[in-house]
Amino acid sequence: MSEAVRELTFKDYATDQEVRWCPGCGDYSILKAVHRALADAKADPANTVFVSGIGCSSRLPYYVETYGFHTIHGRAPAIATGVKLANPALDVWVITGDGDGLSIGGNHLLHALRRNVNLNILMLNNEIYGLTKGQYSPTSRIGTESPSSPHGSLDTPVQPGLFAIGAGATFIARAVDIDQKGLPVILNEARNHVGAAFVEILQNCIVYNADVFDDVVAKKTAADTQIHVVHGEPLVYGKARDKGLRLNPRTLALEAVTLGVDGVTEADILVHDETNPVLAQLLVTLRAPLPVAMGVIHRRQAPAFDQSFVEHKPAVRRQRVRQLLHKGNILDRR
Amino acid sequence: MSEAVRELTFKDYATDQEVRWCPGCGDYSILKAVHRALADAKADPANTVFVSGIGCSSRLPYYVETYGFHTIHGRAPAIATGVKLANPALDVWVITGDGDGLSIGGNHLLHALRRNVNLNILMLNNEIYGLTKGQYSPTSRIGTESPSSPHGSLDTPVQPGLFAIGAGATFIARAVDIDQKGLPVILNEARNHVGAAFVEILQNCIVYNADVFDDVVAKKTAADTQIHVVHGEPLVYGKARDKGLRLNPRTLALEAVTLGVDGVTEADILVHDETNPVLAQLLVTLRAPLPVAMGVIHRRQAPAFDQSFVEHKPAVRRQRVRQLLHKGNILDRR
Amino acid sequence: MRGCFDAEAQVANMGSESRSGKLSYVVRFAGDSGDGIQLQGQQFTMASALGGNDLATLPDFPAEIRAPAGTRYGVSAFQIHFGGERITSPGDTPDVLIAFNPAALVVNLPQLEPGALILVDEQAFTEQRLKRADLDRNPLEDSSLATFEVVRIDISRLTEEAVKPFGMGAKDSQRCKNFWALGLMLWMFDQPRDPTVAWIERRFANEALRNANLAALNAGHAYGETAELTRVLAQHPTPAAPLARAEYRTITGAEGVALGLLAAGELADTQVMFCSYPITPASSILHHLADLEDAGVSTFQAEDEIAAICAAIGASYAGRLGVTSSSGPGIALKTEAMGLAVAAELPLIIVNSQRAGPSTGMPTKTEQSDLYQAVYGRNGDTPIPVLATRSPGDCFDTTIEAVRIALRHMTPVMLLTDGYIANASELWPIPDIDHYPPIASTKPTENTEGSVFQRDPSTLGRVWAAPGDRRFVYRVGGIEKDIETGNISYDAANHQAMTDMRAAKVASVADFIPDQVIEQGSPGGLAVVAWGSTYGTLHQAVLESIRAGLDVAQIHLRHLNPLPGNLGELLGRFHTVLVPELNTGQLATLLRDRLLVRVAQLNKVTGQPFTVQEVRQAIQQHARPRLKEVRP
Amino acid sequence: MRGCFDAEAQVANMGSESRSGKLSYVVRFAGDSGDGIQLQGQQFTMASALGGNDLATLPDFPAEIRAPAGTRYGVSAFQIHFGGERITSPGDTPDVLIAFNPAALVVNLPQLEPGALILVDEQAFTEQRLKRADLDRNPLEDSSLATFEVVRIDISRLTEEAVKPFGMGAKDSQRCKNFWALGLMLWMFDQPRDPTVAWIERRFANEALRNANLAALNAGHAYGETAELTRVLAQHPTPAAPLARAEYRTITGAEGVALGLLAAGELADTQVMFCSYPITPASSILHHLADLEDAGVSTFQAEDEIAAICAAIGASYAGRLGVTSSSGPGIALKTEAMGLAVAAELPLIIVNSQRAGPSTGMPTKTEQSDLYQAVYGRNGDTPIPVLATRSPGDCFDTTIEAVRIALRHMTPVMLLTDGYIANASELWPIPDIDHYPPIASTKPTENTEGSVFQRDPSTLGRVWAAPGDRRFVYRVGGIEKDIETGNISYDAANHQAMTDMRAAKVASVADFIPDQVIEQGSPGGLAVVAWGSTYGTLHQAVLESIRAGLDVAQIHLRHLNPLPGNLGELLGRFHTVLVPELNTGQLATLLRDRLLVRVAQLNKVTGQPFTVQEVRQAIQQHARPRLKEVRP
Ligand SMILES: Cc1ncc(C[n+]2csc(CCOP(=O)(O)OP(=O)(O)O)c2C)c(N)n1
Ligand SMILES: Cc1ncc(C[n+]2csc(CCOP(=O)(O)OP(=O)(O)O)c2C)c(N)n1
Ligand code: SF4
Ligand code: SF4
Ligand SMILES: [Mg+2]
Ligand SMILES: [Mg+2]
Repeated sequence: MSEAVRELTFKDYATDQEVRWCPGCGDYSILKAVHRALADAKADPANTVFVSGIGCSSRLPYYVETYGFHTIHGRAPAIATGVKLANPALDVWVITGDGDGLSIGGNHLLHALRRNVNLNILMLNNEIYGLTKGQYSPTSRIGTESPSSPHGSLDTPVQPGLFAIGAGATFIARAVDIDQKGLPVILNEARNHVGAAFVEILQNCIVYNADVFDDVVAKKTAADTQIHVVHGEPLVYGKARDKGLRLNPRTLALEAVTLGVDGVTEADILVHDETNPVLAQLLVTLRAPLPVAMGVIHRRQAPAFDQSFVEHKPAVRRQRVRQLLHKGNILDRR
Repeated sequence: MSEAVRELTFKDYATDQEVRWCPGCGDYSILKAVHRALADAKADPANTVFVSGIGCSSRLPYYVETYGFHTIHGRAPAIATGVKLANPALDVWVITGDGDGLSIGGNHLLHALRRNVNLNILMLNNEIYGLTKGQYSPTSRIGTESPSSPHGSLDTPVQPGLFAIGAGATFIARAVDIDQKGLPVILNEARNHVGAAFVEILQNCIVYNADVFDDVVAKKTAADTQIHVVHGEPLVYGKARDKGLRLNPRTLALEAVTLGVDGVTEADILVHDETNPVLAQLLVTLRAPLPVAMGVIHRRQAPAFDQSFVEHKPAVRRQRVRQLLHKGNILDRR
Repeated sequence: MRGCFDAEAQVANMGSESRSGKLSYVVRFAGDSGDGIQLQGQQFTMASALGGNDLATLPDFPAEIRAPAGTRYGVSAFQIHFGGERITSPGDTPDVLIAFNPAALVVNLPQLEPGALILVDEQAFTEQRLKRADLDRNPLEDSSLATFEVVRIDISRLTEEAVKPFGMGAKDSQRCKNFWALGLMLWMFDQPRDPTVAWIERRFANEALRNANLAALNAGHAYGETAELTRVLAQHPTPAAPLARAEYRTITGAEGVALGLLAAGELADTQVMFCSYPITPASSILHHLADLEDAGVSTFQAEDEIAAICAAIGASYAGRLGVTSSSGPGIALKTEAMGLAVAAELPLIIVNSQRAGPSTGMPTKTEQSDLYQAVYGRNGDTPIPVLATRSPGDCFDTTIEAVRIALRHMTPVMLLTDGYIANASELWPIPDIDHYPPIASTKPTENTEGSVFQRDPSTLGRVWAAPGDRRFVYRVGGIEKDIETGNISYDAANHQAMTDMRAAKVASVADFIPDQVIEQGSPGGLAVVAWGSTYGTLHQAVLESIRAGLDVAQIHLRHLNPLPGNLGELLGRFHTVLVPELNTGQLATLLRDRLLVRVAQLNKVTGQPFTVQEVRQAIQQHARPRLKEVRP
Repeated sequence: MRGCFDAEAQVANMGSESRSGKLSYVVRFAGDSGDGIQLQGQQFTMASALGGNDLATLPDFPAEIRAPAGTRYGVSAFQIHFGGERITSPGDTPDVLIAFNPAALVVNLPQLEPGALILVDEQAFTEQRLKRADLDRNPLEDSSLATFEVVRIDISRLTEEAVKPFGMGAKDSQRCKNFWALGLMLWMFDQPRDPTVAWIERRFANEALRNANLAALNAGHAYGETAELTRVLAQHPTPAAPLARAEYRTITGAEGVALGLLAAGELADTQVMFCSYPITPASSILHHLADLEDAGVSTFQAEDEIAAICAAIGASYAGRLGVTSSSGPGIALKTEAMGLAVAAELPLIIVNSQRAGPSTGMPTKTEQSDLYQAVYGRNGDTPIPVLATRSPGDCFDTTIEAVRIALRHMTPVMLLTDGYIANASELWPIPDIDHYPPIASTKPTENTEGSVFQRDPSTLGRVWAAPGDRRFVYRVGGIEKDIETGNISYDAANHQAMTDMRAAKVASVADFIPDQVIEQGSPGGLAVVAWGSTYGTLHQAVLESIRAGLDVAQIHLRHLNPLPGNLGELLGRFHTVLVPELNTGQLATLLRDRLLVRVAQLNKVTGQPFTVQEVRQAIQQHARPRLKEVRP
């Protein structure tokens, strides 16, 4: 195992298959970050499995030189659970989209998260059904115009992070497709987490929902529209890192403050505690005009489901089966 | 409509069908509370529909003298959505269990809640699959011994209230089956809410999970183990109403205090704000040794999904269809 | 396995009928769900088995968990057919009915024939309880039971007296009634009490309870010996059944499937992952397998049926044998995922414990109406092999056979059983697992090289490589794939080739299964062709018809897709084919489709098994008398 | 509706072939997805229609949303068959291929026959783009195109020049190429430019873009007139098709279903609720219906297919007509809920736009492989009526017929269409909705009394009462119910009665549908029996075979369950029955099952429609020459 693996570069994690997303799709950068993360982790391709559902995003496993299973729509968390339970030694990734994971697949995602199955779950959220040509998805904002909602969608969207909190997720992170520096790091944080790790990646579908995240991810303004949270560090942001978030204990809400203004000092700024589920809710629901939270928003230790499975003892197996066949009262007529 | 309806007593809301739950089942008291709530609301049986899935709990519609649809396992929220969209004038109730609503039906519940469909959803939570003879359910505590988990279940349970928060529910309440005074009131609060109202009812399955809620609901200790929350009122509890909940802004957690002890005054006690989603999370996740929250934990106004459907104008319909048939370029060969 | 029946001993027993002139009896216990009827039946079953009888049972319980006492719909019943000859059906008409209350009596009355013995708990026929059973009058007091032998015993009071010494009040004592009646029945048929004594001692930790139940059992037994009603309440010992030399146990169908999976996993040297979501009547298989990791089977209770099959598919992808189990409505939910397993060419066992449909239907009642679904019920051209079990014990072998096919051909396999088989028990010669050939799979060996999509030409099974193996790192999915590389392919010719390959794969199963045999009878006249749990009843009906001189034979199918290769030719040798089924004619469709054969149908969709009588009548209608063969 | 074809005019046109001696042509546009090929095809379709031609189209696009430019798998194509005679199939072999790049050329070459005209964009045959298409050599420069007429035009440059005046750079100008080529084709077949001009003017708000596209269109047209290549690039005007007097429009299958639902809702005076979850190729029906509440149809995009059918069932329970729509894998997910609709006796329309399976299969490719699923694919004995559409225009009438059945019998109805029909267009005589009889339902009238479970004896449809109506407050569910009261019932005889009732209900549909007719030909020899989208191709193949003197007839089924009552008798009048299907033989199964008839099969599972040639060959194999009838 060891040698061959250690020498792999991030290009070795790409398959020989031609990548078939639309030119300019955010999925390309995410794929690159995945390759990078695997290389950084010196991941063993033979012990790594990518499981996905259906959608543009779910094509990703075809492009990663590890074991891969492109399954059916919405069911990747369930199939991945089976893979992981069958062989807990594997490093199992789930690739899903906002439609795949939160529309048809919402229930399996819920249960993978609440059971805390040791999976790395990446949700590529472009707030649209890409593969089926652009209908609004469960994360589409109200008023999204699409072929199935020509005058704007009416449904209140799901918030993936809040959903994960509701599911009792033990790891919740958020990242941006084009963040080639930060994304691989977050992917490896997810990989290292023991239990279900949920990563929402804001992904740009340039064909059907182009630039829908621009207000958050546009490079020019990113320093003010995003806050990168780090455990144990104060929640500051802004180009000059002079802004911060403070808890208003009366409204139980976070508010933006500027260091030095109105007597605000660093001591007023909340320090990120990734283990606190209430802070997680506050951070995960942050929206403009407040900055949107990126990074590891929540992480806490809890027993992972797959660890609890008893190991099989092969030596005694036939004897045990024989014993079970003879369970109960026996009429011996030999 | 009016007269006949006004004269109905709660007994008129019972059907002629023999109720077939196990003697002593908590579902009986819930059924009674439903009858009571309908009578209190002077509900019109003809405009009321109860939709349920499958489970002991889901048999309830057969025993309510209104329209009723006992459907298939887990799908009641979806079917009820169809009923409500088809006729927004109806008062539509969903009856589900912890298995029906959070196991197989988790996805539909999620989407009914996030869309904010104007339904009254009652989840009869007995932390077990009753009808299929007692397997552990998604709300069963870790270690629950059951036919499918003879040495105790391993899965971390879903918390129904927290799940509802994750789904963005606009109304979340909790109640106890035997609370014949409080339960009908809460049911009518749910009924009056415009949008999806989610009510978790702790229900005793005396056959397969007897008294699992005893630590919370036992009459003797209830005053100390439950806190009945009321919007705008301080969060106090205890037989002497001398205990209360205070927010620790450092840990972002609620802590129990006693009035008069350590200088605690009523001003220290948090006042319940049912519109605050963060407080909702704090309250809904309260567990022993803290009291468990009962009552309307969260309620906020938001547009309900079903209101947004356009009304049909019958007079112009044939003309409109004819017009649509002629859409596009016409080759006139008449 | 029932072939283990010892033919010589069978002959030896002929003519050695018990004193009453019968080799076997049918007894039916009936009462409230709360009366412990099923337990009583199981104990009697165990005793008959250990007493050396062959047997078949029919538990029949209400849909409600604990239906209100005394109602008709709340009646729980347990029927057992046992005795000193080969027993294949639970019997049409009870010789003895034990009725614990008026509802239990009226509900079961239509099944009885004149002369049957009825034992009632006299005290239960109060006005209130008659009303509970929707009765205006007391049937014990009018002429409605005139054609039967009715024995009124005050079981309640007698039990009360028996258990009083142990501090039981009147109410608690009611819970021992079942053991009192069991004691009486054991006396009546001269069956051993020891197994029940042992069971009670194991079961009740509480000393008072234990002693009370033992006392009730013994009191019932003693009552038989001392009662003055001996004219009607006589002892009817049955001879030991002519069993082949073996160890025997009782087995239910659910146990049979569970044990079959345990054994198959072991024979295939493969870990089994059983993924399921509870549903009646399939859940008991899950219950039997829970916590048997040390025997190579782990269980996963999924959030729904779709997750269950998907987890099983994931397990199969990861190199364990995935198994999923449900009933009709749950199987319906699994159909999309079955297509994935077909497309990905993965082994998978799907067990369907059929129940009465459509929709929720009657979950506790049996039916054979999911055959269409099994054979035809998927989108696309998506064939999978389908097998059906015929009896509780047969579940064991058919399950092993299903696993053998799944691993040989790398395909999902549907295994059909039903609510009747799942709950019924029979006496089962415990097989020696060492006598079973190992189950081969396409797992790569040290020498396997090349692509995972190489297929064995005779089975079309591809290489079952799993993550962890450095040599086969590969990707697969539900989109059509290139027949050689496994990469996504939209090529027209490739799709045709893949479709043909999938069809040929399932067809190739027929090359590995034995020719269809005739169970009994010989060609020429009427063939009774069926599948599944009707086996036992049909066996008896055909046997009786043959004895009555009719030209009829029995053919019972285990393999439904593909059908055995010789079946068409075999049926061609009969004048008429009669297909009895507990559905509207699903095997009939299959036979017409695959063999273009004209069939007569006998269909029953009541949630109840056939009776021997019903089948005999149909045979009568279609069969001719057998002609003595004249040889030149 | 295609019966509207005017037979007299048809005859009149005979012999009036265009100058080149042909009444109709097949043109295929092919290029990158980004080249606007589908738009170009649609515009040409519109022009031909308004030019008075009959037509049939075959769009053929890649699975990828925007496949990388220049690759073989990224080729998007649009084929149209149009002209002055009745057109039923999109044509086997293009007379003209317009290829925008090397990949588009090589991928489509196998379809061409010697003599075909190939137009290529010369500039696209660069080394780099040849490599993109996996070509070592430039086919324009070797002998591989020797048997064709090849016209090399520098479309890219010519377009660039045409649009330069409007400030378009070289790159932007590429996006106008499709209009340039369209202009040339319109000139070539003498089709009107006005509809496209109007479309461009409506579509492009940006003036520069609008003018550029118009300029490109006109330049292409002018090129035809002035080009010096007239030997090969001649004008081939087609005569107007001999159409009956009517207003015509083009219609796709998806539009046909959508319009059919709108009309059916109106005819039934019932609100329609269309509940769906997107899936290829079914989504376009949802798109067409979105925001048509004012025409009586509201849409609900559900969270998955199960929620979609469940919401539709909820709507039907509440008194609207619930409709749900999906493709194979999604339909699989709906099967459990279909059982509920059967059990609850509610009307429901389930539309299946079939695609190539199994599993995800090839979503953009067509197939007819969900017939098993439609007819047999449910747990329990759960029959539902099944209908299939045969062409885009036929979708309208078949949808109305499906609604008629659902409301008459209170039953879910499965309507089968497929990816080919969904996307293909044809010329369609717009029906006058006033000529359609209203659709009756069992909605209670003011005088209706009694239970909702009263059933019309001839249809077995129960009363369709809905919440809001004080007289019928009732409860229903998926558990077996008493045949009269609707209360839960586990009674044996009742379950039999209900099962029989459900079977009889679906069987009774046959009493209301017309006898099966012979499309063309007469009994005696070979019957070509089929269903669904193969209609057009089969029509042409049979027509040509009849003209070639073969004794063959065409029978095309709309009703698949139940089959028309006279079908068995009708098929009995033929010597041989040939069943061509785009699956492995699913209708063949149905005919054997229901009619016990021996059939020959012609099966193709490539994701592509039949060609006329393929069918003609099979007919040749099975048909005898027609004998002149000798009358005494
Ligand atoms: C059972 C089933 N239902 C529907 C579909 C069609 N479908 C494929 S992908 C998709 C949505 C994908 O959305 P998302 O997960 O957001 O992926 P994206 O393409 O946006 O990356 C749908 C509805 C399907 N393939 N299978
Ligand atoms: C599709 C399907 N799967 C499984 C079942 C079996 N089933 C019926 S009820 C039930 C669980 C019910 O649990 P819950 O909702 O908690 O109801 P309870 O009986 O506890 O009130 C299950 C698994 C079913 N009827 N249908
Ligand atoms: S449709 Fe959108 S998400 Fe899909 S490949 Fe294209 S750009 Fe990416
Ligand atoms: S099993 Fe439990 S939940 Fe069901 S009826 Fe009995 S007591 Fe109630
Ligand atoms: Mg998406
Ligand atoms: Mg429950």
